[in-house]
Amino acid sequence: MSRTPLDTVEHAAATPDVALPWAELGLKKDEYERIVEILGRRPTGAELAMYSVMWSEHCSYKSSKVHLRQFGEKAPQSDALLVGIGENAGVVDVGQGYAVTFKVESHNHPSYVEPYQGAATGVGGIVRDIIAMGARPVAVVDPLRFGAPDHPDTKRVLPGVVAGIGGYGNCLGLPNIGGEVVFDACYQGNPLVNAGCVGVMRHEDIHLAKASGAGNKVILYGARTGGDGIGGASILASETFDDAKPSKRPAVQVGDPFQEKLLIECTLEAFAEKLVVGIQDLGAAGLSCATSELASNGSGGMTVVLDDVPLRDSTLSPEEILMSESQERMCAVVEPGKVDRFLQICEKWDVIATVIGEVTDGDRLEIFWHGEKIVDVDPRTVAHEGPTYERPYARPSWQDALQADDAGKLPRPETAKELKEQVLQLVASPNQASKKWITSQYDHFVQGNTVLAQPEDSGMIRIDEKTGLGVAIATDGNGRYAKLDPYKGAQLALAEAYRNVATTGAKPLAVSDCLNFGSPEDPAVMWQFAEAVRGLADACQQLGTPVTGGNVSLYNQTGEAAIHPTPVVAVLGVIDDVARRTPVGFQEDGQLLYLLGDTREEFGGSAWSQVVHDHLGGLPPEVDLERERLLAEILISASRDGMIDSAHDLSDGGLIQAVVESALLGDKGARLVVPDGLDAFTFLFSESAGRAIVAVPRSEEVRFNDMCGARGLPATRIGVVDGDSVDVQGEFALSLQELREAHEGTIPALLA
Amino acid sequence: MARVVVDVMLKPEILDPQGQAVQRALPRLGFDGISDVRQGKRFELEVDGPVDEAALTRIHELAESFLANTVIEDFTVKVEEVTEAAK
Amino acid sequence: MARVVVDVMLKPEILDPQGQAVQRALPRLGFDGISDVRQGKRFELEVDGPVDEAALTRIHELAESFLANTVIEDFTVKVEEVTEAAK
Amino acid sequence: MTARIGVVTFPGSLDDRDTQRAIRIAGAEPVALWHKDKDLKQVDAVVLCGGFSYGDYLRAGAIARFSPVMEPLIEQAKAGLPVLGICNGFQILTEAHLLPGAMLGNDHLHFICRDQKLRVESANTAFTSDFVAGQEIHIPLKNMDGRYVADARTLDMLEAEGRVVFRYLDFNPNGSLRDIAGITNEAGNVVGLMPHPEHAVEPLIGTGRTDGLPFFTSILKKLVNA
Ligand SMILES: Nc1ncnc2c1ncn2[C@@H]1O[C@H](COP(=O)(O)OP(=O)(O)O)[C@@H](O)[C@H]1O
Ligand SMILES: [Mg+2]
Repeated sequence: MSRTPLDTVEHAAATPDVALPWAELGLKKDEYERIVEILGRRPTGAELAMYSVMWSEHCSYKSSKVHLRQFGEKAPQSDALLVGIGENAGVVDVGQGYAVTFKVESHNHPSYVEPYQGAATGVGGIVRDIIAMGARPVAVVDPLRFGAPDHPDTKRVLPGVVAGIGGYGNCLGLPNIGGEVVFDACYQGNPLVNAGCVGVMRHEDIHLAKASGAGNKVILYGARTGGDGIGGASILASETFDDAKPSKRPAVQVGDPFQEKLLIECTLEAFAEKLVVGIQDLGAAGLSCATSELASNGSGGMTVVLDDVPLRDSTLSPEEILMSESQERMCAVVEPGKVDRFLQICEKWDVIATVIGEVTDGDRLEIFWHGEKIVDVDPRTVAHEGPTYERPYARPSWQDALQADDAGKLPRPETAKELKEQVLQLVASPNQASKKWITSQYDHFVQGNTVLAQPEDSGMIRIDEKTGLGVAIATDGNGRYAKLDPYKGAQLALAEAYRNVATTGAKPLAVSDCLNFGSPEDPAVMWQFAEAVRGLADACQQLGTPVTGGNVSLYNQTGEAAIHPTPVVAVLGVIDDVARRTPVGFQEDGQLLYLLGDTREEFGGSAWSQVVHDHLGGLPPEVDLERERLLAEILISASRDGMIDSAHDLSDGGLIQAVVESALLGDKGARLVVPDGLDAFTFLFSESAGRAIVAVPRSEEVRFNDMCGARGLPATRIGVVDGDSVDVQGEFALSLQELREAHEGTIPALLA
Repeated sequence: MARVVVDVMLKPEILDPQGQAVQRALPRLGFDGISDVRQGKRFELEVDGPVDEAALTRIHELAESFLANTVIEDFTVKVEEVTEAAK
Repeated sequence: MARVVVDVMLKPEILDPQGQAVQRALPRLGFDGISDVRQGKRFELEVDGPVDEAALTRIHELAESFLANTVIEDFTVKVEEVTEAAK
Repeated sequence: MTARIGVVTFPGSLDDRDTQRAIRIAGAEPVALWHKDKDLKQVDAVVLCGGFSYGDYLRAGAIARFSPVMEPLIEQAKAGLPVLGICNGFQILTEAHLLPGAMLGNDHLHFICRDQKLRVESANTAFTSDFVAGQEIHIPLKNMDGRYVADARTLDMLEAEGRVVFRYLDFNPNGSLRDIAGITNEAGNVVGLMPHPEHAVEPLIGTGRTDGLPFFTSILKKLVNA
């Protein structure tokens, strides 16, 4: 069903006046003119298809690029960084010859339209990024945001998203070891489905997305190409460009985790035999992206014969094939002598593999269809030289009033009874409640290397059976804090993830992020974005943890209403021996509870202000990164030297939330004493950053105190692990059973 | 009482991994001559009262809003004969 | 080419939680008058060549040995009319 | 001399490497078997491990059951070869009719992953002799299709013949009839269960318990002493 005549390069050159549907494909007039200028003629339909997807916000980062540069410019010197920003995912040296790659990505909008498949294919996409680096994926995490917990649409979206993440990840055999679930009405029409993956390889196995070596073959393998996610491209496929018939091409992609599992195994087998020169996954923008990126990162050019692409739907036009976002596909560059072996491995795994092109010694990407050239471009102009916008940004007019609305002025509990009621209310609130109903739908055990999984502070995976070397990962992001102050909010997200990793005994090494914001065309949103990036880059510099990669998701808004600015930060850490990890749950009666760090009256954006007063205002907690670093060092040393048996970081919900979680997890109660100089309310509910609680065996108390004293970290003894209730002396006691019912009952009641 | 059957199938342009898995297994089972397999869902609804135009309209609505996700699935609604079709 | 449909349903004595979940959701969606819901699978097989007695016998075997697990499921095999049933 | 225990990898198998590790930790020699293999490489026993063979797209285990490797396996299992089916492996064994009954989707319709308490009902099988009957153990459970069903007559027969090997305690995670978590064939050489003993063999990993180890030491002793 090809158009007559085929829009070849030659035809395009001869027919400069043909009007192309660039606007329908999302390009701006000046962007289209730029393409014409680059090519020195009008683009062919196929070229236009490629430029339009690759220059989209999603692929080109055109609104965010000018800000994201700071992650590179301010990147701290780090010996651990083996591959930095710009590749499919960053790679970090974790010692003993191992390297770890990790990244977080969003699949927000598709998950709203079709929760199960949207979330499932989100996992599929991030996992392919990790395989493309040469690594075996070893774990996934899933930071999630949903609308109001009692909104009917949340009942549609949440169970579908969770089933989709589980359905895909479980089937791939990847343990899910962490994530977040946050409810807020601001995410009502815009749930956030972020997914992260961690992969492990030996240093020498790192692979990059580039096509070098003239004569090398380009092999497309995995699923057949169908008409998935090519809404726009079908305009190009219509008989004439002006006759834009509505198309039946699906906007939603269906995932096939079984196919992806085969893709993982056959890719790793090909890596092990050193058959692969360069590799790229096919994600957004499909073949347009894979071919232009492979070619532009390599030293030569590339030719591709599009007729050779195996199709699921034989009616696809070349434009559609180039834009298709069919899942579970990869592209490898292989030396001619190794092609046969590569194809054999694919056959062993029942994976369809086809040579579709070749690396050339030129510098053009040329694509052919029915023997005619339909694309002839400099691949760099497609992949890397997209437009860049300096979008205007301005601090919103309402920011001052929001910050002035101090949460410290909210009425506080006046009696012990009220205090107790508010504690119960807090631990039962949807955001603070146990997420077991969700996380028990994820496999935590598969691969047999899971040391810690949710609800621990960070997930931890053993990567070497003999030495016990392990990696930890935590993700955090607090949209409420970021709404009050995006600069600090982003820093607090980093600080919390960093702290979570250190709490388990691992040393934080590097950062990935997923920046979820509203429309960049709104100067207020753009300001939030700019501030968050600046904050995160500054904080990464100070903490010495470089950003290795990440993802930006914009336009998360309904009408005028944007979501809270939601920078989600993932921190990866390393632990020399997982036997030294520190769990959250209390281990033994009689151990002493210490509060590390300073507690101030900080309630802006707090869980307490939300749960008890449905309030958002004031300033988020102060950020003191030097303190975070010191706290982390102490937690790591204490874990390595066996001075603490459990530890939990303090974040949303404050101290009482942390104590209740540790108590329920260890099934052991605690007696707490309000320290001098603090009132019970502040002690229990403040969300001051840079804090953790630890349980110290009595035999270690002196040594532990000496260490904190010598290094200047405030350590206050606040009680003891004991009994079967949480007892705040002089105030109230709550039995573990009552706490468990409150904490674990909420989510099932909302969703089951 | 009558039975109404709602069949829900993935739209033809949507990937059907389940159907494909079945199809790929057929040669191994010694089966050929089947060029495509699609797998979908079948809902059998036992309806109290008469299955009139109004009831069918409501079931159609139910299928559209709940039993199928019309972003990726098509459905059909049929009134089933009382006698089962031949095995 | 012709289409043969194999419908696979859980045997009546076997608990069908999917069907029940649908049924339980109906009142919430403002639906009543449906006394039972069962959910099963529908396979659409595109058969090359004529669907004669021999072909149907083979498909029956296929259903019995593969598409259904007769320990828990019943199945029916039908040749589909070319025109789709009314929506 | 030690025992050689085969672990079959189907496309979509997930726990093959873990199972091999568990066999190694128990002191036996794991032997990788491939679903296209036409013989069993003279192993002394076979484990069909967990995962989603062929995506479990038709029914759990239904497609794997027709893999080439299953031909010799079915034949030799009937002749007494010890075979342990874990999770997907259990599903494959029922689909292959080496074990009676069938596995259906969990009654709550969700995947479930938890540390599951079990009672060992029978220590008279090839894979449970290192337990004592009545022993209570914790083994990780993770599945989508873990609901064991069979008709009443079959269930009564299993009970009467002492062929219910494991039962869920405290909580039935999937709606299995009579809380059945695992069963054996008449001869006691073929055992299937839903929970994952291979994920409970090291103190630091997973739930931190090692209640799964006796599965592998049982078979090792049986084979070595044979
Ligand atoms: N969607 C999810 N997927 C996996 N794990 C989750 C998810 N949501 C929450 N968790 C886990 O539950 C635990 C508690 O979550 P949260 O309160 O957000 O942790 P923290 O406050 O320590 O960052 C953590 O271990 C977290 O990884
Ligand atoms: Mg934490």
